Amino acid sequence: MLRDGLGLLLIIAAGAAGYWLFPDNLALLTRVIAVALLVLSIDLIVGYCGVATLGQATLYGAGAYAAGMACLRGVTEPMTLIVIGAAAGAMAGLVMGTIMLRAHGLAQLVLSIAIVQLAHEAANKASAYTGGSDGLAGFSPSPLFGTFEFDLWGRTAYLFGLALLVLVFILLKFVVASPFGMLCRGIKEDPVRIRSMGAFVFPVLLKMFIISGAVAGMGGALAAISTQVVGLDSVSFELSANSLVMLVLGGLGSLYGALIGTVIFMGFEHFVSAINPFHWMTMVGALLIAVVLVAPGGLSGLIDRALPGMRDKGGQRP
Amino acid sequence: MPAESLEVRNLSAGYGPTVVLEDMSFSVSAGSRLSILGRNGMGKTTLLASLMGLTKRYGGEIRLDGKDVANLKSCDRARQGLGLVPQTRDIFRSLTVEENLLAGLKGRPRSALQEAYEMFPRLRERRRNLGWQLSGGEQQMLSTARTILGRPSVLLLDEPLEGLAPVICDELMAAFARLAATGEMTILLVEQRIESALDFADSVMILERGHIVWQGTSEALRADQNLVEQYIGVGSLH
Amino acid sequence: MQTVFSIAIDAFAYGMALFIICIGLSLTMGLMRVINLAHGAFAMIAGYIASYAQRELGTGYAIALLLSILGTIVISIPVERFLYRRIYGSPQLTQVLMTIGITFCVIGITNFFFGPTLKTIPLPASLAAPVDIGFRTVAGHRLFVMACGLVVAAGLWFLIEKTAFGIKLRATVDNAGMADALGIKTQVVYAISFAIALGLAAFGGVVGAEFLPIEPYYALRYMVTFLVVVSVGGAGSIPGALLACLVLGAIDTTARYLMPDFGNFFFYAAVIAIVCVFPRGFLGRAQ
Amino acid sequence: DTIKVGIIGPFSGPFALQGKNFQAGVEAYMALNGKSVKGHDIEVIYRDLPAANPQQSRALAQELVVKDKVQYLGGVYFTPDAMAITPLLTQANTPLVIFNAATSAIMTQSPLVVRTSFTTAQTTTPLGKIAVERGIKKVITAVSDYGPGIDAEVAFKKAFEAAGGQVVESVRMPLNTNDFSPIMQRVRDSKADAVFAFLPSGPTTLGFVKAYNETGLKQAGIKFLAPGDLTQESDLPALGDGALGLLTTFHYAVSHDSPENKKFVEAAAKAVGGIDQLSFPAVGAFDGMHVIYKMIEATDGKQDAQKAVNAVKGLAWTSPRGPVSIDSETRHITENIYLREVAKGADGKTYNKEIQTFPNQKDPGLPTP
Amino acid sequence: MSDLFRVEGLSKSFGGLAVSRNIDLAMAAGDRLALIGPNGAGKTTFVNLVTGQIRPSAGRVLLNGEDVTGLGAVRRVRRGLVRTFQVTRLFSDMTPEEHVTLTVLQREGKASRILGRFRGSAEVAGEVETLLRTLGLLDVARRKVGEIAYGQQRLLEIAIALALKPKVLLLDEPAAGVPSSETPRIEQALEHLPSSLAVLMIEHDMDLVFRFARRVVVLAAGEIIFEGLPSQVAANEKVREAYLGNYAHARRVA
Ligand SMILES: Nc1ncnc2c1ncn2[C@@H]1O[C@H](COP(=O)(O)OP(=O)(O)OP(=O)(O)O)[C@@H](O)[C@H]1O
Ligand SMILES: Nc1ncnc2c1ncn2[C@@H]1O[C@H](COP(=O)(O)OP(=O)(O)OP(=O)(O)O)[C@@H](O)[C@H]1O
Ligand SMILES: [Mg+2]
Ligand SMILES: [Mg+2]
Repeated sequence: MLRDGLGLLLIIAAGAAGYWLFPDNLALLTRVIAVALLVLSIDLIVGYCGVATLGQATLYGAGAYAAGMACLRGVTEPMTLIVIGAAAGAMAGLVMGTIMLRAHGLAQLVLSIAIVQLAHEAANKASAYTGGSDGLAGFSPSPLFGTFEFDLWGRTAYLFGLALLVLVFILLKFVVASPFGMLCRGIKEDPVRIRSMGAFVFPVLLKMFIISGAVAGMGGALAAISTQVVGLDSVSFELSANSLVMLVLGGLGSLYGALIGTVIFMGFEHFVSAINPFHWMTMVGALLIAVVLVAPGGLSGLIDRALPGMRDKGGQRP
Repeated sequence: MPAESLEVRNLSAGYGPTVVLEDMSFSVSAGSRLSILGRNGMGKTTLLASLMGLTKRYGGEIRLDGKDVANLKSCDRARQGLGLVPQTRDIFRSLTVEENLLAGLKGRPRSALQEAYEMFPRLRERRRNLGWQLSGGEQQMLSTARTILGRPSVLLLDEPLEGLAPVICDELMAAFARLAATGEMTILLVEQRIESALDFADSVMILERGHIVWQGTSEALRADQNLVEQYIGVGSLH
Repeated sequence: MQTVFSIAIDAFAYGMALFIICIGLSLTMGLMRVINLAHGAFAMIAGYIASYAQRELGTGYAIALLLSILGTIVISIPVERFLYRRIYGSPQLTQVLMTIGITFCVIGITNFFFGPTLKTIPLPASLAAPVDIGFRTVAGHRLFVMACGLVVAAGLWFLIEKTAFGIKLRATVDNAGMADALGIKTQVVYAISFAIALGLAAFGGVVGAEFLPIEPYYALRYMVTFLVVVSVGGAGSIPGALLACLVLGAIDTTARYLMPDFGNFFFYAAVIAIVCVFPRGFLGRAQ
Repeated sequence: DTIKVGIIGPFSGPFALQGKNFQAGVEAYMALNGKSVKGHDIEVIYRDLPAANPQQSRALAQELVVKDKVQYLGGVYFTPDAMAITPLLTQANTPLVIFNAATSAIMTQSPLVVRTSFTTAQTTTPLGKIAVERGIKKVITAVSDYGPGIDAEVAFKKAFEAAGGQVVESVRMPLNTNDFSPIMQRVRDSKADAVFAFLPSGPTTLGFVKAYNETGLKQAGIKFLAPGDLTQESDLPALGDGALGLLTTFHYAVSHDSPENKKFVEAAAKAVGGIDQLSFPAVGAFDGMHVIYKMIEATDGKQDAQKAVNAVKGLAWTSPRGPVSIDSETRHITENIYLREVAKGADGKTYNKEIQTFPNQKDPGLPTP
Repeated sequence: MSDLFRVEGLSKSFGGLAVSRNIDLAMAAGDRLALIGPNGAGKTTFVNLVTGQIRPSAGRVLLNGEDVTGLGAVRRVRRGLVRTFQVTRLFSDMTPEEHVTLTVLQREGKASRILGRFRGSAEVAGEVETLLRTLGLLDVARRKVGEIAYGQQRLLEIAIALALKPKVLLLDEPAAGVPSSETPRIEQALEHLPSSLAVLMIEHDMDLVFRFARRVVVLAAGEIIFEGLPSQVAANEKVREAYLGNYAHARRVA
């Protein structure tokens, strides 16, 4: 309990520090928050349930497009848009979960890829609604509480995103520490065992898919609100794969790991691509290799080792 | 390869940061039979695994016929003559029974498989089945047969009777005894069925929390009921 | 009718090209249990070597092919020794992280040294010429690819299922600690298998270059295709991979002929359907 | 003082070559025209956006404006990325000069956008007339299924049918098509006289042209028509002799014969690292820098986006591609479109040979006043 | 005597191999049955069939008079048909305490609650502690299962099964890997089970079998070859030949 409080304080402090230290990079930081929500949502099903996915952007994109289309049709209140995004993500999660949970392991991974590719293709085809490959543009959310504009400087978007992230994080903390969270961890290790304890596996995982979809959908909606355009990239395999890489980088099965991974990956990418826009890819590759060599369990494992007291009890890594 | 002697000096080993065995020394002469006893979690498995090179070693020597093998990787130790039948059986689940046996041949001709099938006729019947399909006892037979096929000069048996029907247990112990008697193998046996273990061994070693707390002959241990109660548990010997 | 035959020939050639490139990956993923996302990167390296050998050194196609396979294996040795060896037996996602990292590095480095343009591997006249097969002409290299695919499939199947090395490899993968304890030199086994897998990647990269042209982004561009094919076939199964390549190649080709606008829909819908019916892929090994 | 210009483009990733050409164009312009305007030093800041990603695009633009304090934004390869930047421009008081992104709609999103590249409709339209002139009556179109591909299909169909031709079939191919032989089979079955194609540059183009040759369509006399993106100079070596005879229309060929182009090619080839890698985005960037220089001149270094944009409306000059001007209504570039044929030069290398000129083409996709 | 549990004509074959042939067996409340037989006789398969891990080729399984043959494994567990595994199946990353807590919560239908802490009620905690104490696992209760000795893992398997409060308990070699000094713990735990419970135990440790069982069934090659009192088993020639071997003359049984 104490530990969780402390962790939360740290997140808020880091968020505030971002606001004061990088006032000129708030659009980037807002993007980090949106992706962090996506990565958190992946952690829920990969890290806590052991369901491999390379298609999570389906859920993120569902949220983004839903928010964008709603906004274009006159629903411009930002909080409502977030709720719409969450609902769309949750629905997409329900569908995706129903399909993906039919298979296991590698086959499951491939299902997730097939789903995201289909979703991508569908979004491309339905250009009357989604703008196709040119992107969905031309909508603008109304000011938050009627006063704070989503403007060039991106302060509103950032603080709004940060508040959303903290809220979601607290809720997820409860989710993973609940009996349900523990059940998911059990399923991750051995579903046969869980069945012989008398628990159905499918509904539990499906529930987690829905929660995960809602979180990813909120991330998508936040992105749509803050950039006022939704592109096909938000339902792409690339985004799914990148965010999975961020999660593994940070450490699976730990909510902090998801945040750390996102911040480090995107920060590093931004930093090196600004220094050398032409060859940053090599350096990102080197970073990933280095992390596997030094901290195979992800970066949050390093921090665990450094600060044993800070361990995230809700989900120890394998 | 004829049986070889085994000498362990100041061996310390464990898993990751935990040290399970501390400063352990003992020796077994060529062709003899040693039983290792001890309660649950006292380090018997760890000892055999360390001899095979499957745990983390913190120090000490392991001499096979005088040659120190402690710095060798486990495949090289296997080539020097050590052979382990692990407690967890560790059969290759995705290989057939026959392929499992072939994997243990260590370069001997394929015809040697007959030895295994003679020892366990059940395996011959099941030779086309995949490892994971076998029953618990069949897996145990396979694990034992696979290691013995490699003709180790020092055989390490970790609870080889677990899960086997009594009728087979007796035959198997007899087979082990024969192998030792021909002077082909030195055998170290960890076994929970103390009767069988004492019947088999010429000397006995008791482990407690990673230390050797008693060493002697089977007869001496049989004679000392107190000792048995202290280290192994009440009512173990009838 | 002629159209049907014609499409069938195209589908078969495309499927075989996919097979040659993917089979090495199926080996790494199914037998060595390494999710090697950098597989395509090695195929690409081979392509660059072949292209370089032909254009700069002026060697013939056959020599270039040989050089590229050897070169790729030589390059792979230190990579295996210092990077891959660290992730054998690691959780799959750790492997994903490492191999994506390797892919990024390879892409970055190729871009730096060879530039971002496409590289071609000129075909010898004998393969470039169209061959008349009665009802239509087929490019010679397509027939060559089909033949190569069949030879590779047969050879590899024999190696893995019927030789002592195959048993050692499968034993090592199943339980490396125990294989080690039985005297199998697991590191050597791994290194050799890895070299074989990458040699196949190299072979596929060069032979299949007419289908999947060589450029720095090769590895990322086709990663999904490779992963899908291997998994649908069932990782580690050679007949499975062959079947998957032929079935998916046929679906892809036919769908693109009949309804090109929805080609991808059919492809991925078929993948979903197949996986739902065969959750381990066509002929997956029990894990 | 120093005036900063922020350039957003794909400097890494699969489209890195196009980004490199942006940079080459910019550097060539600065090498030829100096690094300062009226005493204001000019500093260019590059930001990498490897693939279409509007969110990142917006973040980069915002950072360039707010943190780096650039007064001008330029570059942008993909349409959605441009769309994500346009809402910021007014507040940022910054004009955006588009070096590439080729959808008409961008121009209507903000009054502060100027384009020095082309639109797909603009480069494609003349092809319709040419086709009919060359006796082609029936055409099958095959385009990649994404924005520019559809633009090209629509523009060609309109122009071709207006000139009296007939589009017998329209095929849209998924972007990640690897094997084009089934498409070629369709082309053959359609009994058309020619195929009109549009694909993004790179491996797919190569595959398409190869399949066109290998399946015998070329021998069968079926013509190949396309906008010039397909035969951009950097892809020609890979296409090899298979490309000989392809007909394309485009606004720029590296081989364009004019003194301006000679100077440009020399400077840009040096910047990009070899003439082999030089391609059309470089000229968009070169002219983009020209427009930006003119804007700086007009505002004398003060940040006033509207004034800067107004100053270049109607601006006309001679670009390496020929005479061009900025349309004062649409802020889109008016330029010559050339018909080219892939031919073999004296050095044995293939190049785009300009054989016909269509002067002063506007973007047909935008309402003309 | 009304049967709590009954199987009728249960058969199963893998490929050509008939592993269970027409097995009939019934157990009443309070029954203590030992199922013994040579390796590969089909004992584990029998448990798998009964608990629904695999589907029989023919036959029925009845629990409390209800036909459960068509039900999945989970539903059977919820109706009180509980098993342990011959090879431990545990979550190596969790502690014994967490295992048992999760099981208790699941039994009470609270395991999929999203709201509420895992270690919520004192009641659950108390029950968990009692169970762990009975099986002597209290001092390793908070260590990861992956780090505790195999014998202790076997005990935890039993603890989990007991936490489900089964009506019929099927134990697949509960003492395998548990040293003879520790088997009394298992016996103790079994002795304290409510008498309404029917227990079937598969075991190769004959000492344990004879102390525990009130009835013995011998399975060989998929068929029941003997059913009767423990005192009669050793005397049966067929059983001796197929299974017991020297045990029959050597030990004090008979
Ligand atoms: N992988 C491991 N990591 C950490 N500690 C371990 C591991 N395996 C075993 N231990 C610890 O080492 C000690 C010795 O275990 P070992 O398995 O050697 O006991 P054993 O005498 O063979 O017991 P048993 O009779 O149950 O087989 C135990 O306290 C156990 O908790
Ligand atoms: N899936 C399967 N496919 C093929 N054969 C199988 C399969 N499962 C079990 N068998 C075979 O069925 C027979 C019975 O197996 P089972 O596990 O029921 O034996 P058991 O009586 O429990 O033996 P043990 O005492 O050794 O555990 C064995 O010979 C085994 O090889
Ligand atoms: Mg042990
Ligand atoms: Mg069994």
